[in-house]
Amino acid sequence: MLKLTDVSVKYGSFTAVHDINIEVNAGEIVVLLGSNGAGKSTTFRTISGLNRPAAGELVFEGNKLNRRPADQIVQMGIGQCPEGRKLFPAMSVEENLRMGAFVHRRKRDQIKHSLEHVYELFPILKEKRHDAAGSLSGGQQQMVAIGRALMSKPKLMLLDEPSVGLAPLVVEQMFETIQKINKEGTTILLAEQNANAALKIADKGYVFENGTIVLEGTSAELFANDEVRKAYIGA
Amino acid sequence: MIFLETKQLTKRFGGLVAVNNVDFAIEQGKINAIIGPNGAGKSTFFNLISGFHPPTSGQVIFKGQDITKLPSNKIAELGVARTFQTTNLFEQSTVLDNVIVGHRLRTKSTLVDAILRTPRLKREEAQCREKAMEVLEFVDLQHIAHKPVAGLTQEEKKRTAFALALATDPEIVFLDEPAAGVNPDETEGLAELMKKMVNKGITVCLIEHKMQMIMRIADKIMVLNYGEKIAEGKPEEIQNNETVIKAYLGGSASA
Amino acid sequence: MEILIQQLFNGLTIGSVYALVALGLTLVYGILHIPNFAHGALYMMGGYITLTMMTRFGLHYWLAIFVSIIVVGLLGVLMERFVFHPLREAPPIHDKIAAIGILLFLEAFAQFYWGAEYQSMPTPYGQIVEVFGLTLTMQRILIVVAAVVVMFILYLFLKKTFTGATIIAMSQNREGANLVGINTNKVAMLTFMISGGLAAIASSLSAPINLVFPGMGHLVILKAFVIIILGGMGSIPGAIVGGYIVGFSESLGATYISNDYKDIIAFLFLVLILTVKPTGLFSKGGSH
Amino acid sequence: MTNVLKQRNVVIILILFALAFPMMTSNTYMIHVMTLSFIWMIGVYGLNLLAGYTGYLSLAHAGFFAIGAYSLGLLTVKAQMNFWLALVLALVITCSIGLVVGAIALRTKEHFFAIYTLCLGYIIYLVIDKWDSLTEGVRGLIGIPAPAPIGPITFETEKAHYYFVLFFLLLVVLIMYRIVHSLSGRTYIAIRNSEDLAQTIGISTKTNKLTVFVLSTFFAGLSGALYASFVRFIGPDIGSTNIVFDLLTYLLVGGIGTLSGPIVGTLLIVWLSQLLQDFQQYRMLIFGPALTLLIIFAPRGIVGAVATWNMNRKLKKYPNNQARSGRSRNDSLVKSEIVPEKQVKEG
Repeated sequence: MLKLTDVSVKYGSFTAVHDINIEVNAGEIVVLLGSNGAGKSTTFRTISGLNRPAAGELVFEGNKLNRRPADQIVQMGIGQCPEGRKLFPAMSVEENLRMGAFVHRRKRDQIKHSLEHVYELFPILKEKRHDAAGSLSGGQQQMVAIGRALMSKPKLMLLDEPSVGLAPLVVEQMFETIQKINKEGTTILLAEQNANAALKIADKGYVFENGTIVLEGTSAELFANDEVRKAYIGA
Repeated sequence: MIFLETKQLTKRFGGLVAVNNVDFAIEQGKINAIIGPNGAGKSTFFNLISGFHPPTSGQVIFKGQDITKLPSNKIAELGVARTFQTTNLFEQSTVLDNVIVGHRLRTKSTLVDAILRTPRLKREEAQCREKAMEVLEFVDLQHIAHKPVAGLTQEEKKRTAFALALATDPEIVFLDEPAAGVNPDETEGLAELMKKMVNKGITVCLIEHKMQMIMRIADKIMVLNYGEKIAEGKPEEIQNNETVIKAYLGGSASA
Repeated sequence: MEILIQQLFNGLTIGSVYALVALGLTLVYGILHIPNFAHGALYMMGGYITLTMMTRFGLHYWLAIFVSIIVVGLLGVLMERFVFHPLREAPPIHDKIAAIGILLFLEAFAQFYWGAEYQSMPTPYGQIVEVFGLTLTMQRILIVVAAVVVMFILYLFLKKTFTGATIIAMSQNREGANLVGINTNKVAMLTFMISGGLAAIASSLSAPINLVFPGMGHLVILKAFVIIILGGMGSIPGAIVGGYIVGFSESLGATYISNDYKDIIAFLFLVLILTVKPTGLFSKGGSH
Repeated sequence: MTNVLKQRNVVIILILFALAFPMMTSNTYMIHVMTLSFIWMIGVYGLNLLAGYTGYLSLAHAGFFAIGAYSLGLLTVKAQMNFWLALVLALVITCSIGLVVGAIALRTKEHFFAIYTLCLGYIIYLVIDKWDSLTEGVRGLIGIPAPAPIGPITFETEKAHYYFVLFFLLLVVLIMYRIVHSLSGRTYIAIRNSEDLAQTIGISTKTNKLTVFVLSTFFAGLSGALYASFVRFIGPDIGSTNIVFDLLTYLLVGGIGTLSGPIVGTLLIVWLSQLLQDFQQYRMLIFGPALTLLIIFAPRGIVGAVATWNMNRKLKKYPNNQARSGRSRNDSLVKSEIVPEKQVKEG
C-alpha cells in the first residue's frame, strides 16, 4: 500500500533520515520505534508532504508522493495525526472534527456519519463537543487529533506518538482504540516511544536510530530483541 | 554546600503542569544528565534553572544564593552558562567574532569607551579576543576561527556554541541536547569534549536523547516523566530501574 | 444632550469605517502574522476606483463599489503572491519593509494617475433626514447599516461555511490546516481578497463624507493598527469592538476636549496599552 | 592584511574626494544637493544603528528628526539663542525625549515595536502641526540662522556650509565605525541575532537597547538640526512618515546593517532623483517597488550583496566546506523536529 524506497531527508546540511525502506501493507498496523530525534517524525512529515525528500521514492497505492503538497496527499487517502497534535485550539471540538472532513466537505451525510462514529469511539468528545479544543486535557486533545484524522476517512492513518504526555491508563485505552480503528479497515502507521504498548498491537515494526533503520521485523521478533531495549535506554 | 539545587520547582502552563515539584541537586565537577521521554518537561526544567521562565513555585539555589527570580543575564554573571538546541549563531560573521562577545559580561567598557577608543576598551577587547581564542582551542576549533559560521557543519556549530558558553567563564554549563542533529562519530567527539570540560573543573548538566552516550559519560542521571522526577542515580541504577524502563518501554516492564 | 447624541451617532459612523478596515487587517494578521502596512494604500485605492467608476464610467454607486471590491481584492491577492509569500521564512523586519514599499508605490501611483488634489465623491444618498429629532444625512445612516450588514455576512461566511472556517483554522494552526487537506496557499489568497474587499467597502462608504486623496489611508490605517492591538491581534470580534471604541472616543473627544487633537486620542490609547502591557491586550500569556 | 590596507585607502580617497568636491564644481546647486545628502546620511546612520545593528525597526525617527530641527529652530528664532548653544540644547532635548520614548517603546518587540513607533512618530507630527502657538503650525518656522561664526570662520556660503555638514558626517561615521568595531557593537549585533542568547551570555539587553535607541535619536536629531540651519525653513512635513520612509529607502538600497550602506544608498538615490528631476514627485513609483524587490532578493542592499559575494569566495577557500548557509526555512524545521516539548505546550 505504502512503500518508501531509499528515502533520505535533509535539513540544510544535516541528514535527518538516511536511506530508509519501509513497506506498509493494507490492513496492517506498522510501528516505527526509536528515541526522540531518531527520524520518525521526519519520516512522517515526508510521507504527508510537509517535508520534501532529498532522495528516494515514496509510493502510495501505485502513485508517487514525492512532489505532492500536503493537501493533495490527504485527498489521496493518507490522514495524519501529527506530532504536537496541531489542533485548532480556539475552535470547538466539533468544529475541529468537521475541519478534519475538509476533503469531503460536499458530502454532508457522510460527515454526519463520520462524526457519530468518532463520538462512538470517544464518547467523552461528544460531551465536550462545544468546548474549545485548547481547553481539553492532553488525552482528550489527542482524541480530537485522532478523531480529526479519522474524519477524512483515510485509507492509511499516520499516528505520531499518540501516547505522548498521556497518563498510563489513558495510554492503554488509546491503543485499544487504535486497534479498533484498524479492525474497521484503516491501515495504520504508528510512531511510538512506548515500545511495549505499540508492539502489542502492531503486526511489524522498524527501529530507528540516528536517522536510519537499524532493525525491522514482526512485533514478536522485536519484542524479544535486546537491541530494542538498547535503543531505548542504552542498556 | 550543595552546588546547585532546585527545591520543589514547579511550572504550569495554563492547565498543564510541565514541571511538578522537582527536587534535584547537581553535583559539582560531574556530568549530570536529565533524561525522560518526549514531553516529559526536560526543556522546561532547563529553562527554569537558567532564569528563562519564572517558575510557578519553588526555588533554584546556586552556591547558597537564591537565583529563582534573577534575570538570566544576572544568572550568567554568577557563572551559569547554557546552550540552546538550535545554535542561534550569527551566520554571517566568523567563528571568532561570534565567540568574542561571550566574554562581554566580564568587561566593563561602555559606549563612551567605544567612541573614544579608551585604553580600557583596547585592553578589554584584547582580553575578550584572547579568551575567545582560548576557548576555541579548548573546543578544538582554532583552525577555523576565521571561517564564517554559515559554512560550518552542524557539529562545528555545536562546538562554537559550546565555546560561546565557555567564554562567559562559567562554573556550570547547561547543554540542551548538545548532540541532536549530529552524526554518531561526531557525537563521540562532543562527549569527549564534555569530559574535558569536567576535567577543567566546569560542572556539566545536559539534556540528551542519545542514551548510549549518556549512559557512558554521565555521573548522575535524573529521569523526568510527566514533569515529575521518577528516578535519580548512577547510570547502572537507572538502567535497571523498573519505573524508568516502564516509562520508556511502556506497559508492564516485561521486556 | 442633543449634541451628545449627535456625537454618539458620529462615533458610530466613524467606528463602522474603522471596524471594517481593522477587520481586514486582523484577518491577514491572523493567518500570516504580519502587520500589513500597505493596508491603508488598499483603502485609498478603493476610494479612487469607486470614484473613477462613478465619474468616468458613469456606473451607479453600488456597482462602482462592487468593481472596487473586486479590483482591490485582486490587488491584495497579488501582494500576497508576489511579496508576502516569498518572504514567509524571512526575518520579521523584512515583510514590514516590503509592505512599506508597496504602500509608497501605490500612493505615488495614485498621485501620478489621479493627481494630488482632494476630490469629493458624489453620492446618491445626500439627503438629510430627521430621526428622533436628530438631523442625519442618509450617507451616514448608510455607512452604519452597510457596515453592520457586511460584518454579519462576514460572520456567517466564517462561521457557517467550510471555506470560511478554513481561514479560522489556518489562523489557529497552519500546519494543522495543511494536514486536514486545506490548500493553505489558496486560503492565504482568499484572505487577502477579503481583506482588500473590506478596505474597498470602507473607503467607498466613507469617501462621500470625507474626501478622496492619495494620503487618505494614512490616519485610517494607523488607527486600525491601534484597534487591532486594542482588540487583540488576529481577533475578529476584537477588531469590531475596538473599531467602535476608537470611533466613539474620537467623536466625543472632538466635542469635549479639542477638535484639533482628536486624532491623537487613538494613539494615546495605544501608548497607554503598550506601556502597561507590551504584548498588547488579550495576548495569550505564556507564549515564547 | 592587504584587505585592510585596501579598505583604508578607499576611505582616504573618499574623504579626499568629499573635501575636494566643492572645488571641482562651481555649480552651487550641486554643492547644495551634496550637503543635503550628507544631512540625510546622518539620519540614516541613526536608523541603521537601531534597525540594522540591533534589529529594531523604528518608524518614529522622522519625529526625532523633526524634534531636532524644531528645537534648533525655536531656540534660535524665538528664543534668540546663540546657534551653538541652541544646537547642543536641541540635541539634549532630542535625546531626553528619546530616552523616555525608548524606555517605553523598547518594552515591545517586533511588529508591536514597529506599530508603536509609527504611531509615536505620528503623535510628534500632530503635535508640531497643531501646536500653533509654539511651532507656528503649518506656516512653518522661517529665518533659522546659519551657524554663528567661530572666530574668523563663517558659515554663510554654500561651500562653508558644505564643510560644516561634512565635518559632522565624518564625525558620525567615525563614531559608527568605532561602535561597530568595539565590544559594544558586538553586543548590539548579538542582541539583533538573538535576544535570548544574548541574555544568557550575560548581556543586559534592556540597558543596551536603550543606549542604542537614545544614540540613534541623537543622530536623527543632529540630522534634523543641521537640516534646519541649512534649509533655513521648516514645516511640520519634516516630521511626516514620508521622511522616515525616505531614510529607510536609502538604508535598504545601500545595505541595512552595513557601515557604508547609508552613504552608498543615500548618494545613489539622491543623485538618481536629481536626474529624474521632473519625476521627483513620483519617485516612489520606482523606489517603492525597488524597496520591496530589494528586501525579497537582496535584503542586505548593495553593500550587503558585495559582502555576501566576498564571503562566498572566502568560503570556497576552505575545501572541507560541506554546504552553504542552511536556509532559515530548514532551520525552523529542524527546530520542530527536536523541540517537541514546545509543541506539547501549544496543544
